[in-house]
Amino acid sequence: MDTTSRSLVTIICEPVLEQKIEDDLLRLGATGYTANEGRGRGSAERHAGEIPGVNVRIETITDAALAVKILAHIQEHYFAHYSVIAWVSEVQVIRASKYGPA
Amino acid sequence: MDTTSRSLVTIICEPVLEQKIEDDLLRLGATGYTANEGRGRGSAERHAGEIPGVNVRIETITDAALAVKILAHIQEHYFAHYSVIAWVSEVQVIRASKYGPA
Amino acid sequence: MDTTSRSLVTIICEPVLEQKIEDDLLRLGATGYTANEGRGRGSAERHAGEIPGVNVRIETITDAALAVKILAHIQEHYFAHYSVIAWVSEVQVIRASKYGPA
Amino acid sequence: MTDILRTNLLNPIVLSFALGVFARLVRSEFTLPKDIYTGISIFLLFGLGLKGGAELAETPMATIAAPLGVTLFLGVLTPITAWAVLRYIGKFSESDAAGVAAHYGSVSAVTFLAAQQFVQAMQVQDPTLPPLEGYMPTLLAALESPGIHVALAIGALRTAHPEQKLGAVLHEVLTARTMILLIGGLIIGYLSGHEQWEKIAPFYDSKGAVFRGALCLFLLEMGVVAGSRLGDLKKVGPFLLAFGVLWPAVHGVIGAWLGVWAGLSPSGATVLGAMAASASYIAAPPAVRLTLPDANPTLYLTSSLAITFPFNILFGITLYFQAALWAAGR
Amino acid sequence: MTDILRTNLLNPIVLSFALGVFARLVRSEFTLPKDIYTGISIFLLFGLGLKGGAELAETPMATIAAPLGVTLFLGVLTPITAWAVLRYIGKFSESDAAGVAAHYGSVSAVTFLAAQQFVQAMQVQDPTLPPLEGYMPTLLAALESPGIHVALAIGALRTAHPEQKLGAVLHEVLTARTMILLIGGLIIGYLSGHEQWEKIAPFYDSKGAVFRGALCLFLLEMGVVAGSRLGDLKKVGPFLLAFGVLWPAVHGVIGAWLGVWAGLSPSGATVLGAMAASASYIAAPPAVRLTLPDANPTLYLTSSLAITFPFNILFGITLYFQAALWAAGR
Amino acid sequence: MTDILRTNLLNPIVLSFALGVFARLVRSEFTLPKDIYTGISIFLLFGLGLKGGAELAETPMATIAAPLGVTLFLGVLTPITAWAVLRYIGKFSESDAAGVAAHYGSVSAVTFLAAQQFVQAMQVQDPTLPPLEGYMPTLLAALESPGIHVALAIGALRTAHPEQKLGAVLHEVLTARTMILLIGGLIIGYLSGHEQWEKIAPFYDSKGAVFRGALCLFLLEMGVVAGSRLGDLKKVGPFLLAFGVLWPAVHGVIGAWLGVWAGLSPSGATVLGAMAASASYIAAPPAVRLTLPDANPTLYLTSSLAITFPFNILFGITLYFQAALWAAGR
Ligand SMILES: Nc1ncnc2c1ncn2[C@@H]1O[C@H](COP(=O)(O)O)[C@@H](O)[C@H]1O
Ligand SMILES: Nc1ncnc2c1ncn2[C@@H]1O[C@H](COP(=O)(O)O)[C@@H](O)[C@H]1O
Ligand SMILES: Nc1ncnc2c1ncn2[C@@H]1O[C@H](COP(=O)(O)O)[C@@H](O)[C@H]1O
Ligand code: NA
Ligand code: NA
Ligand code: NA
Repeated sequence: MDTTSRSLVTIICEPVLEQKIEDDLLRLGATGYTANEGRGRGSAERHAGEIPGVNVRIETITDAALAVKILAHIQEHYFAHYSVIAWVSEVQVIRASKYGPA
Repeated sequence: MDTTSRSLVTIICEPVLEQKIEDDLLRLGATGYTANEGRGRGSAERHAGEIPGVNVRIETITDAALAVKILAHIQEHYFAHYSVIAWVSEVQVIRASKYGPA
Repeated sequence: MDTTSRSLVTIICEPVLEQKIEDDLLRLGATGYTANEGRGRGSAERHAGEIPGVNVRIETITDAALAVKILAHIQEHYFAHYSVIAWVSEVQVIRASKYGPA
Repeated sequence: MTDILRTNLLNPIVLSFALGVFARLVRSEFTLPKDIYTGISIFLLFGLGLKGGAELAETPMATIAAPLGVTLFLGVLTPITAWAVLRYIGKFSESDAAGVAAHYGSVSAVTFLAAQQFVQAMQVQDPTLPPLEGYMPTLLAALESPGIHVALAIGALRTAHPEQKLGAVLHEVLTARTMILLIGGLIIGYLSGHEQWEKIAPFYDSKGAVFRGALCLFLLEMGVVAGSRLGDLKKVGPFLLAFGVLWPAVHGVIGAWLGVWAGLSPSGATVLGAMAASASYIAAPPAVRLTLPDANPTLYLTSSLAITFPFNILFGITLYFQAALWAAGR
Repeated sequence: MTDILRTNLLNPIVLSFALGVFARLVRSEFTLPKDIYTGISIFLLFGLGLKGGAELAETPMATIAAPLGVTLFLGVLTPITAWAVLRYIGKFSESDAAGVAAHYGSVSAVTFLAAQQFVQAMQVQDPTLPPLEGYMPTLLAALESPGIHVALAIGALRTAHPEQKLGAVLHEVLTARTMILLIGGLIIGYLSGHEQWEKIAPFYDSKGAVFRGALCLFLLEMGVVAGSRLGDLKKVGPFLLAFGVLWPAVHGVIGAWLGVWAGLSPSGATVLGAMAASASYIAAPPAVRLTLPDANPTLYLTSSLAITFPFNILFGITLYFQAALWAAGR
Repeated sequence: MTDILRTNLLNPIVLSFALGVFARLVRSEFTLPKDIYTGISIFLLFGLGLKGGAELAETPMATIAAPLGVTLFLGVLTPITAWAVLRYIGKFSESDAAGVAAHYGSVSAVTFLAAQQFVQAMQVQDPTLPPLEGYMPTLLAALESPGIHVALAIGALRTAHPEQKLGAVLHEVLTARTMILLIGGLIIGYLSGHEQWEKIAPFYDSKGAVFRGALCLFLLEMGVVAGSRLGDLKKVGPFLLAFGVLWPAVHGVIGAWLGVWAGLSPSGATVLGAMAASASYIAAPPAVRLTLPDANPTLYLTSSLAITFPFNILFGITLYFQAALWAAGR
């Protein structure tokens, strides 16, 4: 069975940004995403929520180029003022077609 | 401290499949798994649940060979009709013995 | 946009250890962590909680050296008696400074 | 009829459902937390069972035999008729026809509750109406699963699924939350009897305010869920749209008529009609998903949640009440 | 006054808040599960709306016109005064001033509830007090959003944010949980009327014990949340500390006075004062976060949750009650 | 005795537990959402505390002194006897003996509640029984933590754990949910007094239906949890099986006897006996897990949850009641 290399982008952000970032992802060309709740601690605590430390973890599988585009987008729009972190790792997927052209 | 390379298989599926896939994993030889709830968006929306978009994220650490076997199994049994995606990445573990023979 | 390579340490432990391990991480020098609930199955079932199988997934992005230190710490203090597993993978981050000196 | 309809439409329970739909339409992020939603449904089902069981303990077997028989008959009839219509008139695929039929063969507990509230309101308006039979929850439990199995059996016989394990599904349906709580509650209520029930009644209080109030919250979320499916109405096509309104009506009227025939009060027959007309959206979907993977969930979820459920809540129940009155010659 | 204060401080609702703060201070892991917290707030807001709507149905437009006008006036006045003080006396940045002002322009539903409980207790002690107006929840709904928009508009006009989409925020605020439940509840209560409300009242029972009991649990968690912010008190500086106590007091007294002037009973005026004095910590924060990203959340969350909310619960409400009595010449 | 037993076994609370076990045995996926489970336990504990505090406010110190002393004595006695039996007769390892002993030295709030319900039922049957002391929750709070510390101290003294920080554990136990809610509730109830309690009683209503109804739901889940541990019964060996039934019985009879001796009513003594007999499964497990990592959780969780808890609920309480009656010479 042949697997293809893709990029897994993981974004951790404060809840207020979830909808916005998810929309950004689809607009930028991601074919989908998976999100779930988490809690965390970081250098800043700037969450705008009654309950501090709660945040959202968003994952999306994309091709390498889009991954870079996403990171750049996050950096440009959110890093300055929001509690957001993001990273990329390389993963092997099957039916790569699902995640857009390589 | 010596670490060993293992495969981390991540499967995201609709809730109705969780039990089934978890059983498959153990039957195929995985020594364990970790699952948690998430929500997501993808190309298809075929969840059979009152609440759309809810899905489960299952992770299992295995050796490379089993990882391939698992992906093949998922592809063969679930891709056709279910909302499932899966990917593999390489990770470094300690006490590798825990995850079966390399 | 330039990304830097960092280590993503993932720890899965029984709930009773969450606070302790999170404190350990910060003490060892991690700049932050993200945690969320999960459920799982492994070789041992030694959770001290009413509800069996519930556990916590803790992620922290660090530099390579600290990652090894964390794994060693976990191994030394928790492996003997607790339900804990941990692995490391390599990821690409932006604003690497956030995760301490490389 | 029109003012009965008005009374029904201006009921907080129905209006809460409308509010939920509205919230979804204006793309509000409002939703009841999943666990609260589950918690309320557990509360409602368990309370329903306990109450029904306590009542059952005071009901002679003879009284319930006929209604129970009729209920089981409906459990076999409705999935078959639904399947036949979808397969041969609607030209649905084998799997889709069986999949949707499984939903209409089973029952929606919330529709049952709404019908119960409706007839209780009617009794306030017309005290001459005989009271609602207390053992109705028993009938609800009886109608829950047979229809699913009949439809899935049809589907299994006429298609060949590598995956399908009917045994596993049978187990899944019989041990589903609804069954455990409803049948378990019935047995507990039956064993501990009326006096014990009285001691916890105010908490569950299925006749009264607590139950009704919790139902409002539940329907608020049901509205959100149904609302989020409205977009799929285009996808399911005109036939299923028509089916989702007309066929339940047919089942409901038959159910009400058979109920009277079996000796139920007009109120009881109305509730039985609503049960027959309702489509399951909790027990059936996973069972169908696992047994008939190639059946399209959008079809059965949209028709049961976004078409039939609202129809029954808004108009159906009133219709079945009329049918029951007419059958009872009132 | 002192024994009124004692009565208020020895109230289970207030003490529950104190317990929550204490739990946090001793670093207890105790916390109400997030979904339970959300569930209770949904229950309280929806019940509040339903009750208020049923009362509204019996209130002639003429009666409510003036109070409603005054409420909307407060919705415009309070954010502007708060902003001016913070910007020009406190020398806060444009974004911080507008961000904090948005919170003080809106309202805290829990403070409203606490004030309602307070005046009900006062009426028990002094039966000659006219009863609290039943339509107060309508005023609560009216005060929820205007202040947020006024403050955000100020902030938007005086800063330039690439990100800011006021439209999106307007939508977000208007479709927020609070609005859906409160206004939706009001409409449902209004349409279904008093008789229907009576049938579900015991479940929501906003006058009575259920409501009060649930409020205790809610304040317990509010205490935990406020307690977890106490550490930030150092960060926000002396000015905001003083502002968070003094300015609500000013708003509260103005609100109480205007309430009496608009024809509200002393009880109603007290509740209106508490509304004006209170700072939102549910609707405002996300709106501000999205529109004014460079406003520091620590400032507005700490001041509204850890300073103003406790102040109002512990002392403010008693003060506004005195102001209302004085304005009413009692 | 046998019909008292029947009454107890046919109680909805007990039957709900049985249903939960059954659901697990038939491998049903049914379970109460974790947050709902936590929410109910918060509700029960806080209500228990509030009620107990209000009662305490009316209890002269002299009345409660002796019962309180006896309770604390039991808190020291039970962990030591349990430890000695396990270590020297059962030949358990130091850590396992101390770990299990910590559980039997503490108390299960749900067992307390079940006992309370039981004696209330008995009072209905025999009105000559003096009423249950209202301050029992104070004794519950007093018995919660000492036993854990005694057992952990024994374990710590006789083993050497690098990890163990008794201080941290002391803090953890004292600030645990149970303590915050129970003791916090007691203080709030005490400070705000009976009149205030009356105003929220219907919501918590620890004597009445609401409490009992919520308890049913809670025991349903307890049953599921206990059921999921039944498989471990093989693992724990015959000695612990016998210990888990016999030793609680011994503790319970001693507790009931001492209760009467200290001046408690037969009802109060029964509840005290049930407390002494019960094993903690909320406060103790994490404390033991952190202090005695090499103690095997399967041993202490299985014995407290799957052996002793059901035993007490099904038979123990009835036995302690008999012991109390006998000690009281009735
Ligand atoms: N080094 C890290 N590793 C993993 N997660 C982190 C790290 N730093 C921050 N986070 C997550 O990102 C969120 C925001 O971080 P910050 O902006 O530093 O407050 C935190 O709440 C954590 O959930
Ligand atoms: N590109 C993607 N990245 C991350 N998760 C995805 C992606 N595509 C789909 N998913 C997840 O897989 C689930 C099923 O996808 P689908 O079968 O396309 O509906 C979705 O609900 C998402 O949670
Ligand atoms: N092979 C594995 N892959 C993923 N997660 C695992 C694996 N083995 C164990 N786990 C997780 O680690 C927890 C403790 O494992 P154990 O100590 O083996 O009981 C389990 O509950 C799982 O959540
Ligand atoms: Na049906
Ligand atoms: Na305000
Ligand atoms: Na004990």
